[in-house]
Amino acid sequence: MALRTYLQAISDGLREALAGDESVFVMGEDVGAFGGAFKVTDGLQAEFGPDRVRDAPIAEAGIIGSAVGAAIAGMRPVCEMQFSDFVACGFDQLVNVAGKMHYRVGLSVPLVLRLPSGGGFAGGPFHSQNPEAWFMHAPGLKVVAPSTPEDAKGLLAAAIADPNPVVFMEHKHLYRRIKGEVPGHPYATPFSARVARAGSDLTVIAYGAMVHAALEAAEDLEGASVEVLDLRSLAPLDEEAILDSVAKTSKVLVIDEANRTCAAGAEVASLIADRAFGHLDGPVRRLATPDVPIPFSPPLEEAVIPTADRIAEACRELLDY
Amino acid sequence: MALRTYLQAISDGLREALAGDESVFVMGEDVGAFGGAFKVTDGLQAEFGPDRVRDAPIAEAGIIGSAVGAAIAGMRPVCEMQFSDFVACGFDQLVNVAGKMHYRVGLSVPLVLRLPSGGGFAGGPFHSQNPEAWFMHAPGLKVVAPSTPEDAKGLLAAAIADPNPVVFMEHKHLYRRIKGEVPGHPYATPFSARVARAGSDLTVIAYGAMVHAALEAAEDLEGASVEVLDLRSLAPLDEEAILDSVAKTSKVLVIDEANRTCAAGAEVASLIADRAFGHLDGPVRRLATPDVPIPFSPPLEEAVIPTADRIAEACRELLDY
Amino acid sequence: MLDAADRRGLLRAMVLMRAVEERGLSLYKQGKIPGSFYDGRGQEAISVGATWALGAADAVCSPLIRDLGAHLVRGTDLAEIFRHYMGRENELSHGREGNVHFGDRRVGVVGMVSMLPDMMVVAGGLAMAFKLRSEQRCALSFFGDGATSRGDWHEAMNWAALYGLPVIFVLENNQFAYSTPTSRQFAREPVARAAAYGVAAVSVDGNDVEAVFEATREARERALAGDGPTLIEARTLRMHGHGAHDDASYIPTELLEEWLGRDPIERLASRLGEEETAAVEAEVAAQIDAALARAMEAPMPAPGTAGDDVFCVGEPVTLGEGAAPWSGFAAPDPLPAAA
Amino acid sequence: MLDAADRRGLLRAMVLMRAVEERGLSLYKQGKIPGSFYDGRGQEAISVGATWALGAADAVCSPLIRDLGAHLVRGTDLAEIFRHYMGRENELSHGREGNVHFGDRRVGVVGMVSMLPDMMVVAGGLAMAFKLRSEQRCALSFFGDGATSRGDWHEAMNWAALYGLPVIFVLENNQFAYSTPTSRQFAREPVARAAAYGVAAVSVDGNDVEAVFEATREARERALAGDGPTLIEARTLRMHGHGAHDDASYIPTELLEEWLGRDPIERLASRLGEEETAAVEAEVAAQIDAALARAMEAPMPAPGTAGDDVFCVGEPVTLGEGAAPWSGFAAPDPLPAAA
Ligand SMILES: Cc1ncc(C[n+]2csc(CCOP(=O)(O)OP(=O)(O)O)c2C)c(N)n1
Ligand SMILES: Cc1ncc(C[n+]2csc(CCOP(=O)(O)OP(=O)(O)O)c2C)c(N)n1
Ligand SMILES: [Mg+2]
Ligand SMILES: [Mg+2]
Repeated sequence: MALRTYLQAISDGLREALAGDESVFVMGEDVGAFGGAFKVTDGLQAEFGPDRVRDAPIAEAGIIGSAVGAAIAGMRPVCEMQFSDFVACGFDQLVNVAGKMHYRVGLSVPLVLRLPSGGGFAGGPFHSQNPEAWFMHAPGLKVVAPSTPEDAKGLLAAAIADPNPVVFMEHKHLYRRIKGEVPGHPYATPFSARVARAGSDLTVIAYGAMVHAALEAAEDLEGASVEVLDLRSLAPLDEEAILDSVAKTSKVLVIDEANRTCAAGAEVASLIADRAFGHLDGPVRRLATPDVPIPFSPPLEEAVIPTADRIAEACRELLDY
Repeated sequence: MALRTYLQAISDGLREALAGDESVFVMGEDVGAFGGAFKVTDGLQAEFGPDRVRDAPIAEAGIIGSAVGAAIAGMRPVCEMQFSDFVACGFDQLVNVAGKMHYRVGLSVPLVLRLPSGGGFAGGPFHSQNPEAWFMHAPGLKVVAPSTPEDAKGLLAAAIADPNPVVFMEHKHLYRRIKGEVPGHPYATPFSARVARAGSDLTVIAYGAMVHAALEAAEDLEGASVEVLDLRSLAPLDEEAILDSVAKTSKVLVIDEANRTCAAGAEVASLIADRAFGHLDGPVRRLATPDVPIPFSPPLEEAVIPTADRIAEACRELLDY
Repeated sequence: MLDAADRRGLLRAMVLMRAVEERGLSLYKQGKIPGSFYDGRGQEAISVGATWALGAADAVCSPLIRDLGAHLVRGTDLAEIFRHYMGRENELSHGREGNVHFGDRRVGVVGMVSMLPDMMVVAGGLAMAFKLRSEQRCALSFFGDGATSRGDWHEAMNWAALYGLPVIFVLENNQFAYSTPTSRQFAREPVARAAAYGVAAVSVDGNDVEAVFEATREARERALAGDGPTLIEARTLRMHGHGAHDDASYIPTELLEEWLGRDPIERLASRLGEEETAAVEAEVAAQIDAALARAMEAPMPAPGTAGDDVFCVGEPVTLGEGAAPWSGFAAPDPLPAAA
Repeated sequence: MLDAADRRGLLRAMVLMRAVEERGLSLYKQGKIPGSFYDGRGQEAISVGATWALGAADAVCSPLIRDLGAHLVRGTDLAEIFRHYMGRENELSHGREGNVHFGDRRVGVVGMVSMLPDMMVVAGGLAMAFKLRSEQRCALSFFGDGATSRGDWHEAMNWAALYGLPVIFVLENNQFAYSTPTSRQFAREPVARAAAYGVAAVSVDGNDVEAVFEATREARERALAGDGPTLIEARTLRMHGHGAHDDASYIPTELLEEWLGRDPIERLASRLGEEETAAVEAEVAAQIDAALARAMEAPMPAPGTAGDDVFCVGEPVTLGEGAAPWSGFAAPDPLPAAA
């Protein structure tokens, strides 16, 4: 075990995958000599050469589509969008070509698409988005979103080993802010939820950066026993873990950093309202970024993205219900 | 009033808009001399000329992006994707350019994007999709989905008059199957829900083609008083109408023809679970197409898209709860 | 380079393609093929000629709706194709896909997606993998004149040239995209753009199967020699409507008549002579009858299978090798017993 | 065509651009500008020269992160720009956008989106509207070498050529896309592709403001005469890192030194003489101090406004007209009192 940042954990995972499997290669804009816009791939090109750590032209459809081709030829491409926001430019290749290939014609597409996502640092409307729900709503894609360094490395390994296209949401605001103990050897983390904090009065369901906000809020709530469930995998959703937690606590708050309407949290809340109705002791509350592009100016951005304070407030209201 | 098909009502709406406002023009692949793949624009080019009813190259980003340009220059483009499925190819221009323009730089984008959508006729994985939830999850876009000829024409007029980008979901399977009385003069239908059938025991919430399946199911449910709420507008959602209906009936079934996860119905269900919890007398049930590409072969397609029978069955279960 | 047996094979494949599509059209009109129906009437020389020049390990990614011939040359089983068309149980698509949206991965064919020309980008990715692994293989992709207007066309072209990929792009310039003539799609012919990317280009008579073959053979040699991609323009005319629903009344009669005189099958047939042609036609008709009879025995898929296989479980399934008639390679048994 | 007053104006705009960006960079380092910071050091001649050639009613869609000069020439208020940069209350973006992501619609400038080169497509749409309404206006769009790899570039080029649109595309070929040299972006120079679409093209020294001006002036005449689009390649080098976070160590020192000798401001300054240049510099410094002082008075936006204006309510807001220094037109008062 070693203390690693979230970013280092992802780098480590990439390095281990490249070292361990000849069919793995990394591709994206400026991922080579420059080491990526966030330096996640720093040093990898020097270590593995320009064929296996490939700089791509600014062509998101080209990156995703050619990765699909390489994948069906037996490779395991791991691609980076420079910011998750740019995946919109390769959207069609991802949802229509990669996602449906196996169902339609039986070919596997073992492709990982890394999406540096999320806000919190004045990135503005095009460098702060959380597009995961689009891909949850696209059959054939898996979507994972680690919140800790340990899970980041483990979920990345599992994503690379998976024979299906996996969208890997890595939250930029966790990159250097979050440190944790990470095993020094390769390991895979299952695509299932994790109880980040056990509790009995209320469940807060979150993923990615919001897990940390939820944990902070839970700490603040003296006297209440708040469970925090870290989804980790958004598609597939770990329905059992969600329902189990709600059965235990009877109250639930679902958090999204993404825009509210049709977000991951909408699916989670609707699942609970359907399958855990009998256990509920209060409304299924949601806290999410409202349906607004992420504004640049810090007071505005801070006003829209859920914070620990607002999570705590929503918890208090629910606890009092 | 005249008896018109859903398709004719849309054509009529386009004709009236072209006749009534010089700034309106129609653009899309094969919409000109051919009159569109579904003949929705049939005759319009002959009537209004090739400048106002424009054949476009196969370039969905080109169509949407240039429509944005025309819109900010004061025009009111009404564009067609040949099938809604192809909107994935112009996704970025729609969500990033059109949707965020007004918030970011204050320019209006009065653009209507017509998306012939939905399954039911062996169109297969690329000619049957219902992509509306992607756009509900994209701030700055409005999304409407008429189920009747009258609403098709009225919502189209309102969409064209709206100073914002509006995604107009027109269901292909309703085109020639559904007829109804339509006023012969121009009128606008508000972006709000409509009680398609009043009832007191249970609310079925649907939109587009599923409204008809829900009405059929409601007829079949002898002895029960089933309300059918036709959402008509998905963004904005008519929250009041949804909550009012649930307050009245206490039981609710939400239908999506779209793939289940993060569909419009997830948002509707989560809204109810949050804001109408106190009124609920049973779980918030959902019936949707599972997370699978729409299969081609009729027995398979029929197995995935919600049918009147399966809606009735789900209603019965809920009524018995 | 082609010998008499090759020519007979080429004729056979083109006649087969046309006959399968004719049969398909009547099955469609009888309601036995659901959905829609598309064919490649008049364009048979392109998919047949181009695919004929490939080696067994080369990939076709992808044949489009005018390219049934590519599937036939690669060795896809005919009964399977009919089962697929009709939405019956089959190993190609399990009823999940229809019309020419299929590909037998076991013979190196990747089924197309509708979004044009996405598969050109994917073909580039296949070629990238081949090159990365120093394999002597290439990928071939078909696309229409209309598809050249889309951004993915550009990204595929740039990618192929930048990395010098072993990929062959076959442009089927049939003068129309659905109802839209090329004059309303672009101001300059796409073949002229290839040089601006650094892609070699050649333009051939698309109704001359030997010319298409020869251009592809050369492009393949270039690809395997490490000399990069080639764009082959095959000039032709779509002799039917866009699909069975389209009477193509927007195509001038004189244009159709002109191209009727250039029918690719008649052209090769006249070279081979009446007797040989008649023999091929009879052989093909018998083959189709037999295949269709087998296909008709297949049930419709069980509704319960609709949700299967959205995800792959276990080891990834990759491309296999196909028949390569010209180089003498025939995949031993492309289809398992089930077929 | 340019007279002494024009030259002075061009110098002033370039000096102003550089000085604003230098001030911006220090504000960024002081933490007064949040997020990230990008500039166009060494490329001032391009946005300034090109925009100088426009008429008042022409649209700029859009200046990119190297193109602050375009905003300055069009008449965007300087205090507003600083407020915008700092995320303070302002009429350009209301704090919703940062860095060079703004555009004053009141002076005919459409703010860029990050996704490159989406705005070229939008510019085509503006030009389409102008042509449809038979207006004597054109649209101008900037794009980088790197952006030419994306599909939207192709769709924009094809569209412009096909419809003969009054649009000018200005390629800022600064030899790099972020860290990626052009040799790893494409095999052939993009300017060579223009002809293959039917777009007129010209390549100029991007560090020569008069050359950029002249090429744009000609392109505009062509556009207004109905002769269609032009692509202007302006060859240059990005003299700073991609953004403030990037030391650009991947750019060879010799290359930087070579281009340092071609500084666009020094070049024009040497023509105008030291005295005049010093006057311009002093004038600019004073202007910036004043603008920044005004800007600093603005509060940060109220958190409660974060959700405002996602949708337009009421009549659509469209583009206005900007300053057109060369043709002598200055928008009377581009900014309302609030500014
Ligand atoms: C991206 C995309 N947009 C629209 C369509 C609908 N569509 C199917 S075929 C076709 C015409 C294709 O023309 P072309 O590429 O010339 O091929 P051809 O049919 O002539 O062989 C269109 C517009 C599509 N398949 N893909
Ligand atoms: C579609 C898209 N992908 C990725 C990015 C991230 N990005 C921002 S600037 C840049 C490099 C742009 O290079 P170029 O077009 O040459 O412009 P320059 O910065 O050199 O002026 C990249 C990759 C982007 N803005 N848009
Ligand atoms: Mg064609
Ligand atoms: Mg550049």
